[in-house]
Amino acid sequence: MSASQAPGHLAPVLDTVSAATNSPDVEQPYRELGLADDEYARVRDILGRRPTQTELAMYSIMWSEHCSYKSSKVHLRQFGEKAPKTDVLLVGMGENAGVVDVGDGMAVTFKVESHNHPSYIEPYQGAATGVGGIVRDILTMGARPIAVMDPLRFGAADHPDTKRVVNGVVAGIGGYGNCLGLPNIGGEVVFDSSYQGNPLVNALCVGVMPADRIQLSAAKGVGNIVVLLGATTGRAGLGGVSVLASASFEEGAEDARPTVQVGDPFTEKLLIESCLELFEQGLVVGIQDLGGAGLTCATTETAAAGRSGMRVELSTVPLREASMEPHEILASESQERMLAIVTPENLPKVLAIADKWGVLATAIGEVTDGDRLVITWHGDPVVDVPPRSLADEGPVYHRPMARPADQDELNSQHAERLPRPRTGAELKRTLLTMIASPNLCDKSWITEQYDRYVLGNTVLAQPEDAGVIRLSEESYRGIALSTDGNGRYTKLDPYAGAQLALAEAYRNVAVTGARPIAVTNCLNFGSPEDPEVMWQFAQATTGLAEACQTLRTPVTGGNVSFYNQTGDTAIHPTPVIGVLGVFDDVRQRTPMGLRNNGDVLFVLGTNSEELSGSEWASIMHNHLGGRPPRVDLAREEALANVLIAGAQESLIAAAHDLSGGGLAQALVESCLRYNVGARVRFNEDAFLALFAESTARALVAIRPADVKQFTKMCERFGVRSTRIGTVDTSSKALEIAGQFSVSLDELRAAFEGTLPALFN
Amino acid sequence: MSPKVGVVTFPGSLDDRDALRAVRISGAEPIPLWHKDASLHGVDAVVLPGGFSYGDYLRAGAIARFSPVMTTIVEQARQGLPVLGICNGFQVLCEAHLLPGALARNSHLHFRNRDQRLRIEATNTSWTNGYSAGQEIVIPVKNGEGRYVADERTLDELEARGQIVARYLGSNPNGSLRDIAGISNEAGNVVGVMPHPEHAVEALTGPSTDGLVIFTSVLRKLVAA
Amino acid sequence: MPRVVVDVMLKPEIADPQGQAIANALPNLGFTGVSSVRQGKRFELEVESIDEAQLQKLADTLLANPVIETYSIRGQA
Amino acid sequence: MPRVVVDVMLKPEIADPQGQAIANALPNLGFTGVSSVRQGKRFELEVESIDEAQLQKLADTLLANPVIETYSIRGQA
Ligand SMILES: Nc1ncnc2c1ncn2[C@@H]1O[C@H](COP(=O)(O)OP(=O)(O)O)[C@@H](O)[C@H]1O
Ligand SMILES: [Mg+2]
Repeated sequence: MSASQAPGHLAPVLDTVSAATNSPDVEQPYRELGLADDEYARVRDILGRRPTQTELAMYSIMWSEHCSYKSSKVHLRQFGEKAPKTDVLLVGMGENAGVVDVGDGMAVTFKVESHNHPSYIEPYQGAATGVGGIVRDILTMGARPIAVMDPLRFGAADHPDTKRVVNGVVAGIGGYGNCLGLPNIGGEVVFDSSYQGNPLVNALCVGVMPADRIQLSAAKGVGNIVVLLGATTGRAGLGGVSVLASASFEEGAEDARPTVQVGDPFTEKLLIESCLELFEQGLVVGIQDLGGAGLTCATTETAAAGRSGMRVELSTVPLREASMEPHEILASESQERMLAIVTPENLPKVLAIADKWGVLATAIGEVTDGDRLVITWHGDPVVDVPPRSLADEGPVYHRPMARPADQDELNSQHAERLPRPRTGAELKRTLLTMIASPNLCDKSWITEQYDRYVLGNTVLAQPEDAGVIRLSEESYRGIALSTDGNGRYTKLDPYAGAQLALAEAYRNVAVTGARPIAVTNCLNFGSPEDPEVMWQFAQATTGLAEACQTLRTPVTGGNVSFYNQTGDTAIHPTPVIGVLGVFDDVRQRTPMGLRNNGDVLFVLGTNSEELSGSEWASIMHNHLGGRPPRVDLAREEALANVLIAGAQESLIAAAHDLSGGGLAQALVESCLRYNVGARVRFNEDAFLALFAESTARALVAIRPADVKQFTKMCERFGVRSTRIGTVDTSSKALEIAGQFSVSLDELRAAFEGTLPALFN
Repeated sequence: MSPKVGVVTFPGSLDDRDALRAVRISGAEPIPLWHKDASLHGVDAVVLPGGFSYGDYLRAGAIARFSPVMTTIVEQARQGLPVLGICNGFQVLCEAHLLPGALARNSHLHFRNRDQRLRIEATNTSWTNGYSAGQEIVIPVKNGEGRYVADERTLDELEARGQIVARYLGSNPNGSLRDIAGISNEAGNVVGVMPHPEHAVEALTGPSTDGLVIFTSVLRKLVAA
Repeated sequence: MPRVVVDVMLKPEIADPQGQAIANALPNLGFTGVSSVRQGKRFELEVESIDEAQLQKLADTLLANPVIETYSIRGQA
Repeated sequence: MPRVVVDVMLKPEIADPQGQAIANALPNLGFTGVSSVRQGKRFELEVESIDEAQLQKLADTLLANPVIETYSIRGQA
């Protein structure tokens, strides 16, 4: 902290490249900036001198965990190395987001990212800017963003601070996404005290573009112009580098330096429309969004990707506060900005399009020969670096790993030993308690705050298993998306937990009839400096990479979020997995709700006594222990084949996957969707039938006339189908033969009352 | 030649493409209009679509009503041009004083998106003549500032003159006075509705196709004229 | 540069759910003695030169909606 | 009953997109001479009895978000 307390010891005048060359011994606050001794030594080595203050700021940002993936890189490699060969992948990991070919000349890009820490400090703005950031990632690929999703994790629902966070986060996601005109088509809401001081706010965006119009970030072509588009640059989100503040800040102004960004969705909407017009007219050579690390990241990454040099005059950047210094301009995380590389001939057209949309556009530099990024401040070089040393050649760590000391103990506490409900009345009470619990209850108090209709292509959204979007009004080609993640399963077994998250998202997509083709992920973990967390991380990435290989769904991109902890305690390891599926004809999608009287209900797949990590153990016994349900990817695939073929042949009237809360939860949701009753009978133990969480299962409703053909199809794909009952549109009740009957009104009251009561 | 229906895009308009699609499905020719262009390019009717013009930052519709295209629309609406404002468009029409009253923040303070039951109260407007009086329909509502407010006298006048076009049934989604979901001007050519008929024109993507009648109504009116 | 402040409040007869929500929350948070809260907007304008009439018009047509709101204009040091 | 006014504005270094959007629109609407607009909130409280410290706390926890906003409290006739 010495630097901020005694700013005088920093060079008071502009620290230029020549000043740095001439004063090699000036002490620099690299440790305060988060650089290790050997990292600082490497910087000096790369430059052959000490870095300028501005360069130091840039290295500290680009070599941070967030930007360099230094702890995760060695593990993430597996996603590439073990990637299944598919011909749908047009752009793989490494670009801003992966791109997959969905046919009909269209390509889809999608990615999930975290905005966890800002959302705890200022929930509304943190969540809002999280949406803004991921939308720009998708835009950068050349795509029109067409939908968003929001996997969320909060602390205990009844904790006094949770209401603040939930209300702010949900309003922020809605406030930004609604104003951008992007339908919200799904997400997750999970409450668990492990997220109390560290909620997880992940945001997913999906976009579509002509397959031959993919944009890349490379700054190519000597003499091409570097154009900054969008909002002005302010002292926002300076975070770590604020220790470099020089005397231009008065005493005590430290607190005033905001780490909070304020989102401006209106500007982002205009930025989107103007960029899309630039793409359509073929005016862009390369483009990159400004996210974390702002201009630092955008200039170094575009130059590095283009294997070019670049020259930028910083004083041309439109500022919110005239007193900003070079390192602040470079580190600013002001939102709603993009960096485009355009040819000099096209520059007037680019500026005209920006003007049409009321978007600020400024030429700030040019692509140069060679491989130096030179940044000047009123003509004086303050940065002269090889861009790849910042963007690609950051440190890589093999962090120590250790299986948690209490892992065996945890795994030995099986939930299968817990006392179970015995009578029909007890089962009914259990069911009502469970569906009213914050994790299993109806989420419409949240999802009603999101626009699901805008753009007019939403085929399925909340509360369906996956969001489904029509891509083309001519061919009716469509996509389905689901995100899933189960921190409790992953805590019990990170390898299996990551696979279970993938399996669930895959299943949710398949249930709608879409064919799963690609994966994105957001890996939310504790501190990588904790060997036990690192072990969890390694297990989870290996599990995910191997499951993706088996299911032939490559990981196309994602995000790692470390340092998620409340006090010293890490969150449950929470890999959130997003799966993308395609429909040749989206009119064939299968909805979840029961509708037709007399339809026959089947459970597909096999149930067994698997209760550890389950919602039942958690809600009814506040218990976490044992081993999560067994992963069986071959069965997941077989189940998906039935669901996809069944949809294509119009054999399935309704389908709903089985996951948290087991069959009981699926029955309740399927009945309440259109307020239709069902009569069910089990040959096995009713408690296990209702609440066990064995995987690779789904509930389906089949018209009586189709039953024979459907069961034959199940046999053909090797999927077990068990007839459990029928749909009854007149009863207005869910009846479990020999156990209990409960009216839909009673179910609805329990299911829908919880969130309004907690958060209104 | 089928009638032309224009849809205005303001900066921040969001449901403009949806409105264009609805116009097309209804059988009219959809014509995009741009806020800076004062010309209506010969359209026979105009839709002001939903969205967040200018981010809704000051008040919904407050800035959009000053755009060049609005000057023309106000003029021609006074001479009988059929104009429909949906959600943000309704807000613009109130701000432009083509319709009385105003739309204020929802009483529960949340943005709310749900499938809403409505009753059509007036079938003599340019935009609702295809419904039967008292018909119940379901179309999506989605807004944060959808609470219709006006003073008592204005409300009484609206009732008396049959200018209340639609009312919410079941629970009122935003605290709108007298459950008002839509109103018209006295002549019936200018209509503002808070719910979104353009999101209920296809069975695949909407909760119903009840919204299509709004767009076929104006077509009928134009063809008859 | 001179600064002008324009305060905009909902007319008293128009319900103000935001103010109401705050007023309702007060007792639970241990604040007593506040009988009503109304929430409005405050605009701070830096003006180079603008005459009274222009300012009036700005407030009347743009910053406030006179159908539901009232406003007041004040100069500030 | 005494009335207290609490004005809440975004901190100067925090971006104010709302004010910015208004400022950008002004020239097109024919208003010149305004160089910047910032939009904040104004709360009018009717108080029966509340001490200074309580009021301060109220403003600090409920009316303003100190992470991004500043406030000022004034009594009013
Ligand atoms: N934060 C959220 N945003 C949008 N949709 C959500 C959110 N949380 C849950 N949903 C939706 O609510 C429905 C039920 O969620 P959930 O029970 O988690 O589904 P599943 O168990 O099938 O993954 C799904 O349609 C899901 O997409
Ligand atoms: Mg599901």
